Amino acid sequence: MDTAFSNEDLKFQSEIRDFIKTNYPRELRDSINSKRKLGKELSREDLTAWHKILGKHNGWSAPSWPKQYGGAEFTPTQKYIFEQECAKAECQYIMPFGINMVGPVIYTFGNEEQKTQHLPGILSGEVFWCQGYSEPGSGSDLASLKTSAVKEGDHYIVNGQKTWTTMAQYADWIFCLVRTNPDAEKPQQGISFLLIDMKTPGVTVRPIKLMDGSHEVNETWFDNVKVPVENLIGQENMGWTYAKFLLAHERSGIAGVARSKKAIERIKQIASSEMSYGEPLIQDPAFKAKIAAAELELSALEYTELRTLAKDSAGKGPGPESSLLKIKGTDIQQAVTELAMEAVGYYANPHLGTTLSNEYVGPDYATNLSGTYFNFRKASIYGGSNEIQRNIIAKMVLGL
Amino acid sequence: MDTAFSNEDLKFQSEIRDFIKTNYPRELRDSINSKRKLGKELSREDLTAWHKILGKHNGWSAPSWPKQYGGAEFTPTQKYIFEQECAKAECQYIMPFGINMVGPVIYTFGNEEQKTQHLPGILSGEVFWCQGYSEPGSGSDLASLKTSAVKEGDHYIVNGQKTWTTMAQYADWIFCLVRTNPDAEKPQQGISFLLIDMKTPGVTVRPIKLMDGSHEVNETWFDNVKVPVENLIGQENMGWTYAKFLLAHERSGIAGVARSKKAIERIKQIASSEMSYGEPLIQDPAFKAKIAAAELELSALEYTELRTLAKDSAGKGPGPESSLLKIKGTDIQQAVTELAMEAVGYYANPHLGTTLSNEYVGPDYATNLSGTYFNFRKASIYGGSNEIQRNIIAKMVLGL
Amino acid sequence: MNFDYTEEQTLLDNMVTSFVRDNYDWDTRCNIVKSEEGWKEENWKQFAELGLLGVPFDEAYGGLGGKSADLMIVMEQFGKGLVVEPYLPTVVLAGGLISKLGSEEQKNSIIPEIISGNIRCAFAYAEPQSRFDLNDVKTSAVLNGDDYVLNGFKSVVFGAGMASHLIISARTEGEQRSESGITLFIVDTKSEGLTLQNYPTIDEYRASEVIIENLKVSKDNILGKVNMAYDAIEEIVDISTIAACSEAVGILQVLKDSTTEYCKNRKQFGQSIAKNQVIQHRLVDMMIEYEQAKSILYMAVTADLSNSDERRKAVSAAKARIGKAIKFVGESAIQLHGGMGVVDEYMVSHYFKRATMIGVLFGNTDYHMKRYMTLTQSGISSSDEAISVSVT
Amino acid sequence: MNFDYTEEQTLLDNMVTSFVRDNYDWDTRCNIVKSEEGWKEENWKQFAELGLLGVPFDEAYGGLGGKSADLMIVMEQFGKGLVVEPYLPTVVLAGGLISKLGSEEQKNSIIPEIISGNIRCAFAYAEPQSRFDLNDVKTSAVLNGDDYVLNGFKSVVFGAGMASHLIISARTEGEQRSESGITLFIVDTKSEGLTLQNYPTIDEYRASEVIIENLKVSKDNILGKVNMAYDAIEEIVDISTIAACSEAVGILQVLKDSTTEYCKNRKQFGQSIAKNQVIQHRLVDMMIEYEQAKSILYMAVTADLSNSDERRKAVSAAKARIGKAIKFVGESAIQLHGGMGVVDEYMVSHYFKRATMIGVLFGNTDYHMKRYMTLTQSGISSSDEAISVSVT
Repeated sequence: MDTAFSNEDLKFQSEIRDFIKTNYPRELRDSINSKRKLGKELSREDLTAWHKILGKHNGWSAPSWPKQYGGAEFTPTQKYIFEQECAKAECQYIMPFGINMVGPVIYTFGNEEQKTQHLPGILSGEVFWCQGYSEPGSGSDLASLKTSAVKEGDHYIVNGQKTWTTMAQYADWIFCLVRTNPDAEKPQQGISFLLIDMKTPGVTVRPIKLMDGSHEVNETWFDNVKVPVENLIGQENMGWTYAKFLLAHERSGIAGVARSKKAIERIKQIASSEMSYGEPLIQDPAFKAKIAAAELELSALEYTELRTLAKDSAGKGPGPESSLLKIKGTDIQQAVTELAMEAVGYYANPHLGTTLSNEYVGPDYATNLSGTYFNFRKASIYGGSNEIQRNIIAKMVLGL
Repeated sequence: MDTAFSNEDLKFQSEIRDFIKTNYPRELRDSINSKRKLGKELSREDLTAWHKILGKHNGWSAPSWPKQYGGAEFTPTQKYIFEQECAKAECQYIMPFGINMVGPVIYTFGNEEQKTQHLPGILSGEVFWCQGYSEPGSGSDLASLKTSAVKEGDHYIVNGQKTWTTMAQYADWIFCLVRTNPDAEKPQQGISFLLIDMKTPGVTVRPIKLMDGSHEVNETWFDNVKVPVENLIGQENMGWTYAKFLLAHERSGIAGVARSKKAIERIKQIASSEMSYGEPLIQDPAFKAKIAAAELELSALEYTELRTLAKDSAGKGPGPESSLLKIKGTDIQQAVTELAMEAVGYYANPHLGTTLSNEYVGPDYATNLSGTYFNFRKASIYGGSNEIQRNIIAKMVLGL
Repeated sequence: MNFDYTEEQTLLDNMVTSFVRDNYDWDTRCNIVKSEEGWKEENWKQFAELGLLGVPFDEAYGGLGGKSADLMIVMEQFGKGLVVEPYLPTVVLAGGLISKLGSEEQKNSIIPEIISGNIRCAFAYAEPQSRFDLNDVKTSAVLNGDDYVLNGFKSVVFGAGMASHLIISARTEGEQRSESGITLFIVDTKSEGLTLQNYPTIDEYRASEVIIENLKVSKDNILGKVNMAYDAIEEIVDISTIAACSEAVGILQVLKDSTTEYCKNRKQFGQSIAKNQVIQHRLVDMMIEYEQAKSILYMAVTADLSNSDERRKAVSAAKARIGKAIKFVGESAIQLHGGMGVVDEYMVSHYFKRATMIGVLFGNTDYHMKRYMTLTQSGISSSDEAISVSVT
Repeated sequence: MNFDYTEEQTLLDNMVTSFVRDNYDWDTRCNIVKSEEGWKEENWKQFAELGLLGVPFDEAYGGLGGKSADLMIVMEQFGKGLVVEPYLPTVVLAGGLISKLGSEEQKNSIIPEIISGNIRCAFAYAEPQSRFDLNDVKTSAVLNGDDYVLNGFKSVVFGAGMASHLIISARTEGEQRSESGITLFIVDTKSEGLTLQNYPTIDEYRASEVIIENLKVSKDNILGKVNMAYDAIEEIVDISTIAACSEAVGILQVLKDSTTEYCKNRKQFGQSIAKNQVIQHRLVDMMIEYEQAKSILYMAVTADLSNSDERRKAVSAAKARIGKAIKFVGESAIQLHGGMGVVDEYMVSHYFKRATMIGVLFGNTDYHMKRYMTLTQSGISSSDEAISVSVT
């Protein structure tokens, strides 16, 4: 048993640290933080600037990708270190749709033309991707999807509606699960994996506002959209296999440990400024007990993640235990966003940055904390709700 | 809306108080408390003495029974007051098997002979009853019972095994659910309700030790037990109906509010004596927050019970909402027994009064507190586990 | 012992229920909260016509002489409709202070105006540093001739933007956190020296920051006695807390019922999601939390509120316990609604947000838990009688 | 970064696992705990033969020089078997104190005797008033010529009845709760002036009350320096706490696995109760709690225990978090076992009781939570840097 970093790991860590210090623009960080604080939408540039910088440096934009496709091919320990350092420095996190999702699918199941066409843009951050999986009504029952792709000559004609398409407003491309065989015996059969250029006529994106007023997700409509057959990944009707591969592929960082640690630090600072019953809130036994409970949970989760990584690097694969990381990770994120909201008392109320208010009120650290709490209720719902995750563990781990 | 007691209620309350003061023997209370504290088995006399005293006074041993059968026929408010006062004075509670369970079944469904034979002994406390429902393996699926009663001439021949028969070691009679028609379509059909004299040849009682070492429950075996047909309640094969009547009939006091209040008071006293980090434990923020949380829950539950009683007295019947009283009532009992155990620190450890130890150690108030905590794990299991209670509410109240 | 409404209460309940049903459907409400003003004057006039604005006031001033139970009825129904008009700030909070502390003259001149709907008031008490402590007042009032001159800053004043008058707590004496030395002033919102920054709240109500710079207030506009306002503030905030709890209980009922309904209708994997036992039990637990919340509200409403110790204890018990219910029922409602739960478009998130913000109002769960503990656990000491009896 | 055992650790793990499997089946264990003695000397001899009694001791005295990870391996397997022999009191607790404070002469004379199984020791530190505070020591030791004379009372001393020697903490100076002024004495259990009241514990281990009346102890039998024992006591109790946590994690694994198995096999309403989604999710939550408990144990075991601040923090984090897991996993195991869970006859209640009592040992969850908070939250103050960034 050994959790100490090796000398190479430590060297790697300081290399990352130096790189971030030199290359992550402070203005970018401040601008993103300030927008987020005010509940303002982040621009495409905000979301991709750091990605683009990393993309120019040894494939660091793609820590898990094999070198042959231009990735960094970090070891699990290196990935862990990389994530920790990025979180500590508050780097904007890399949109997962290209790097963690469609990229690995393309280099694993795509043909040479597809690899040549798509991988460089994903790596560099120039091409923005989004994901077309969920449909209205499908929810956790993904395989019930209805968007159809009918082959006509050398095109598929795509019709239907996707929903919860995160950041589709900026996307150049979308990877979609579509139904190519409506008569298949099981719903999982007859599904294909299609890449669609968002500029194709017939693609329409409509914003969905979340309860905090933010615009992160969209509805994406397909009305007789012509998609060249060259954009099919792998074989027709085998899309479910690629989708499952994708789900199992990239789980590192799913627990969000480093980000939650940072968040707890900030709550402690806020609670040192806020007063309650004539004492700093951080001295309030109930409040500090909640902070401590979150810290303990997070310490445990960090080691659960490390144990998973260690298994992973021993070639044993993360497996369905990663559902545990998702459940506990989002539990903690939700507890932490709630504590932050609680910390500011009445200043949880103002909803600033709306069309109805251009003035900003209250302490700087308080803005949008309730918005963030409300926004994060999504965390236990998306990516397979935490109920579904428990079903997965029950079946796959406990054999029930 | 009015929760104040009327003048009659107040008069009734002081009547009860006076009666208890005059008639409940202090030595009995002290002897029972001391045995319980030491984890010693209560004698039949301990369990019935107070019952016998009440039985001689206006039917007070049977608060809900109609006057025509010798009961007190209290109003719901009077019952509430009566229970409160008895709990406050730490009166030994009345065994429910005769008064709350078989009694109402007999006066509702029994014939005149059965009423004449059984009701007086139940009222007076002279005859001790127990309940033969559960069987090994049946658990919450009561209708799966297998104990058979085959009619031969003017007797039933009973064979089978009952379990969890509380206090069967003292019982004169047992009321049993038995299977009289093994070929019925549904398991709930073909069940009859039979009264069996425990002295009949073929009845054997074997103790079951609970995890705290206590002897409350038993296995009861029936080996060719001859039961006169006169002991059948109502009609053959209609036993499930009577059993359901019984379950719905007597829910008052199920929440145990008054007893939990008393228990919290005692915990506060213990926690005032115990020291932690150089201060009385009662000053410890974590401990006192847990006490306060239990108090709030209990205050709410008291009003939930009062609301149910009020509905009851308005003739609307308690209904399946009483499952809520059972769930919350036992939650609180378990929280409270745990707090008591926690309060005494290391003195939760000694297991005294066993064959291995005749000496008593530690503070007087600490003995058997962990035993009580362990014992009370049963509360969320018996009488339909709290999971089953939730199933009932889901179905009957929420219509799911 | 009974929890039934009296005939008058049933009438009141029906009246408010009808108002919400007829005048406050979801689309109407959405338009109101999106409007520049954030409320609808037309509704206020209706409140006046229905007599709702007079519920808690003495009959001597034209009110209905209602009690906490009557306010509970109004607020519970307002909760069910997410009614945003400033009833709580004007009628319960400011109205309560005026009834409690006002001189005959003040009461005669102001209360009928409130009841008729002509004026609205708000109470400016919180300050940036005060959090929920009513005694923590830095805003100063200094006597200068016949006027007081006020300077300071008030935070998150609900309903101030719609109010014609503000009641302001200010320090006329003593240290920042001293209970004595606090005085209440009633002023016209348009007074020179008052600046309001109005903004919407996350739950679509309206509040304001109030900047007070050399605000001159005549002695005549003091409510009650100089330096002696604290007890009344605490009492009226307590009464208002019960009203807020009532609103929360109304909201919890909607959250519980609509989530149960949603789960019955929502199909996944070919069946209603309410067939999942885990969802059933969660719905049951939501119902249990709702019933417990309602019960402890009844406890507070039927408590002897004229006894200040009983009042404090009952109010903090209710607010703390209901705060816990809000969290569980609210978060569960969103979780069980899944994607529909997190979007702005669907009703449930709005109920959740309002309930959560009521959780903060007048002190959050931890705050009232602490107050409850201080009230109930200070006097305990080892009893003289030997603790010689078992715990269960 | 790896969590795999070394080759030696794998051997150790296999050895203890085999011992439990071959010598500690359920019936055997039940007979041991019901016996007058409450342990089996034969097993102790086996421990000695297997080298288990030497695990944490320095090689210089015949030990194996093991670390916390090695003790974890032993204790985890002992937990799985509910092994009642006094390994923790003798080897970890008393053994740790002797290793830490003993003079060369003491170590040379005592440690080999422990390793060979010839003697067993127990540590008498708790007192009726002390609860979990190691600094709260009333038992007094007064110098009289070359001897100290001890008077006092020690509570719930685990393993004392099986021990040949007791280590007693006594006050040689200072106030009752002062950290300085505490001295350790090692004495023969049969000494005049020592009276032991032995009793079984609720979880079927053995403990004793120790009455000390004019017990004479020679200066030579002081462990370490006069007045200076506190730091060592705290350190060794911390190390022992990790060992207790390891035992708990072993028990939690059994509780989780056996409950999962039970639910698969137990049929009700015509099907396995594990088909109920509510039961499935509860089993999943038990597994998650177990994994989190195991993870925080690894955190503690791999922490830099030579740094006393890091040690204190890691130990209290682990004990508090594992205490929470014990409650959830233990209570769930009983609940899901239903009637089988509450009876003495079936194994699960015994695992539950032991786990619960480990929850109390060396300080319960609240106690360690408070210690953790004191260690981690004392130095926080408003940062100079503006807190200008969002929370997530």
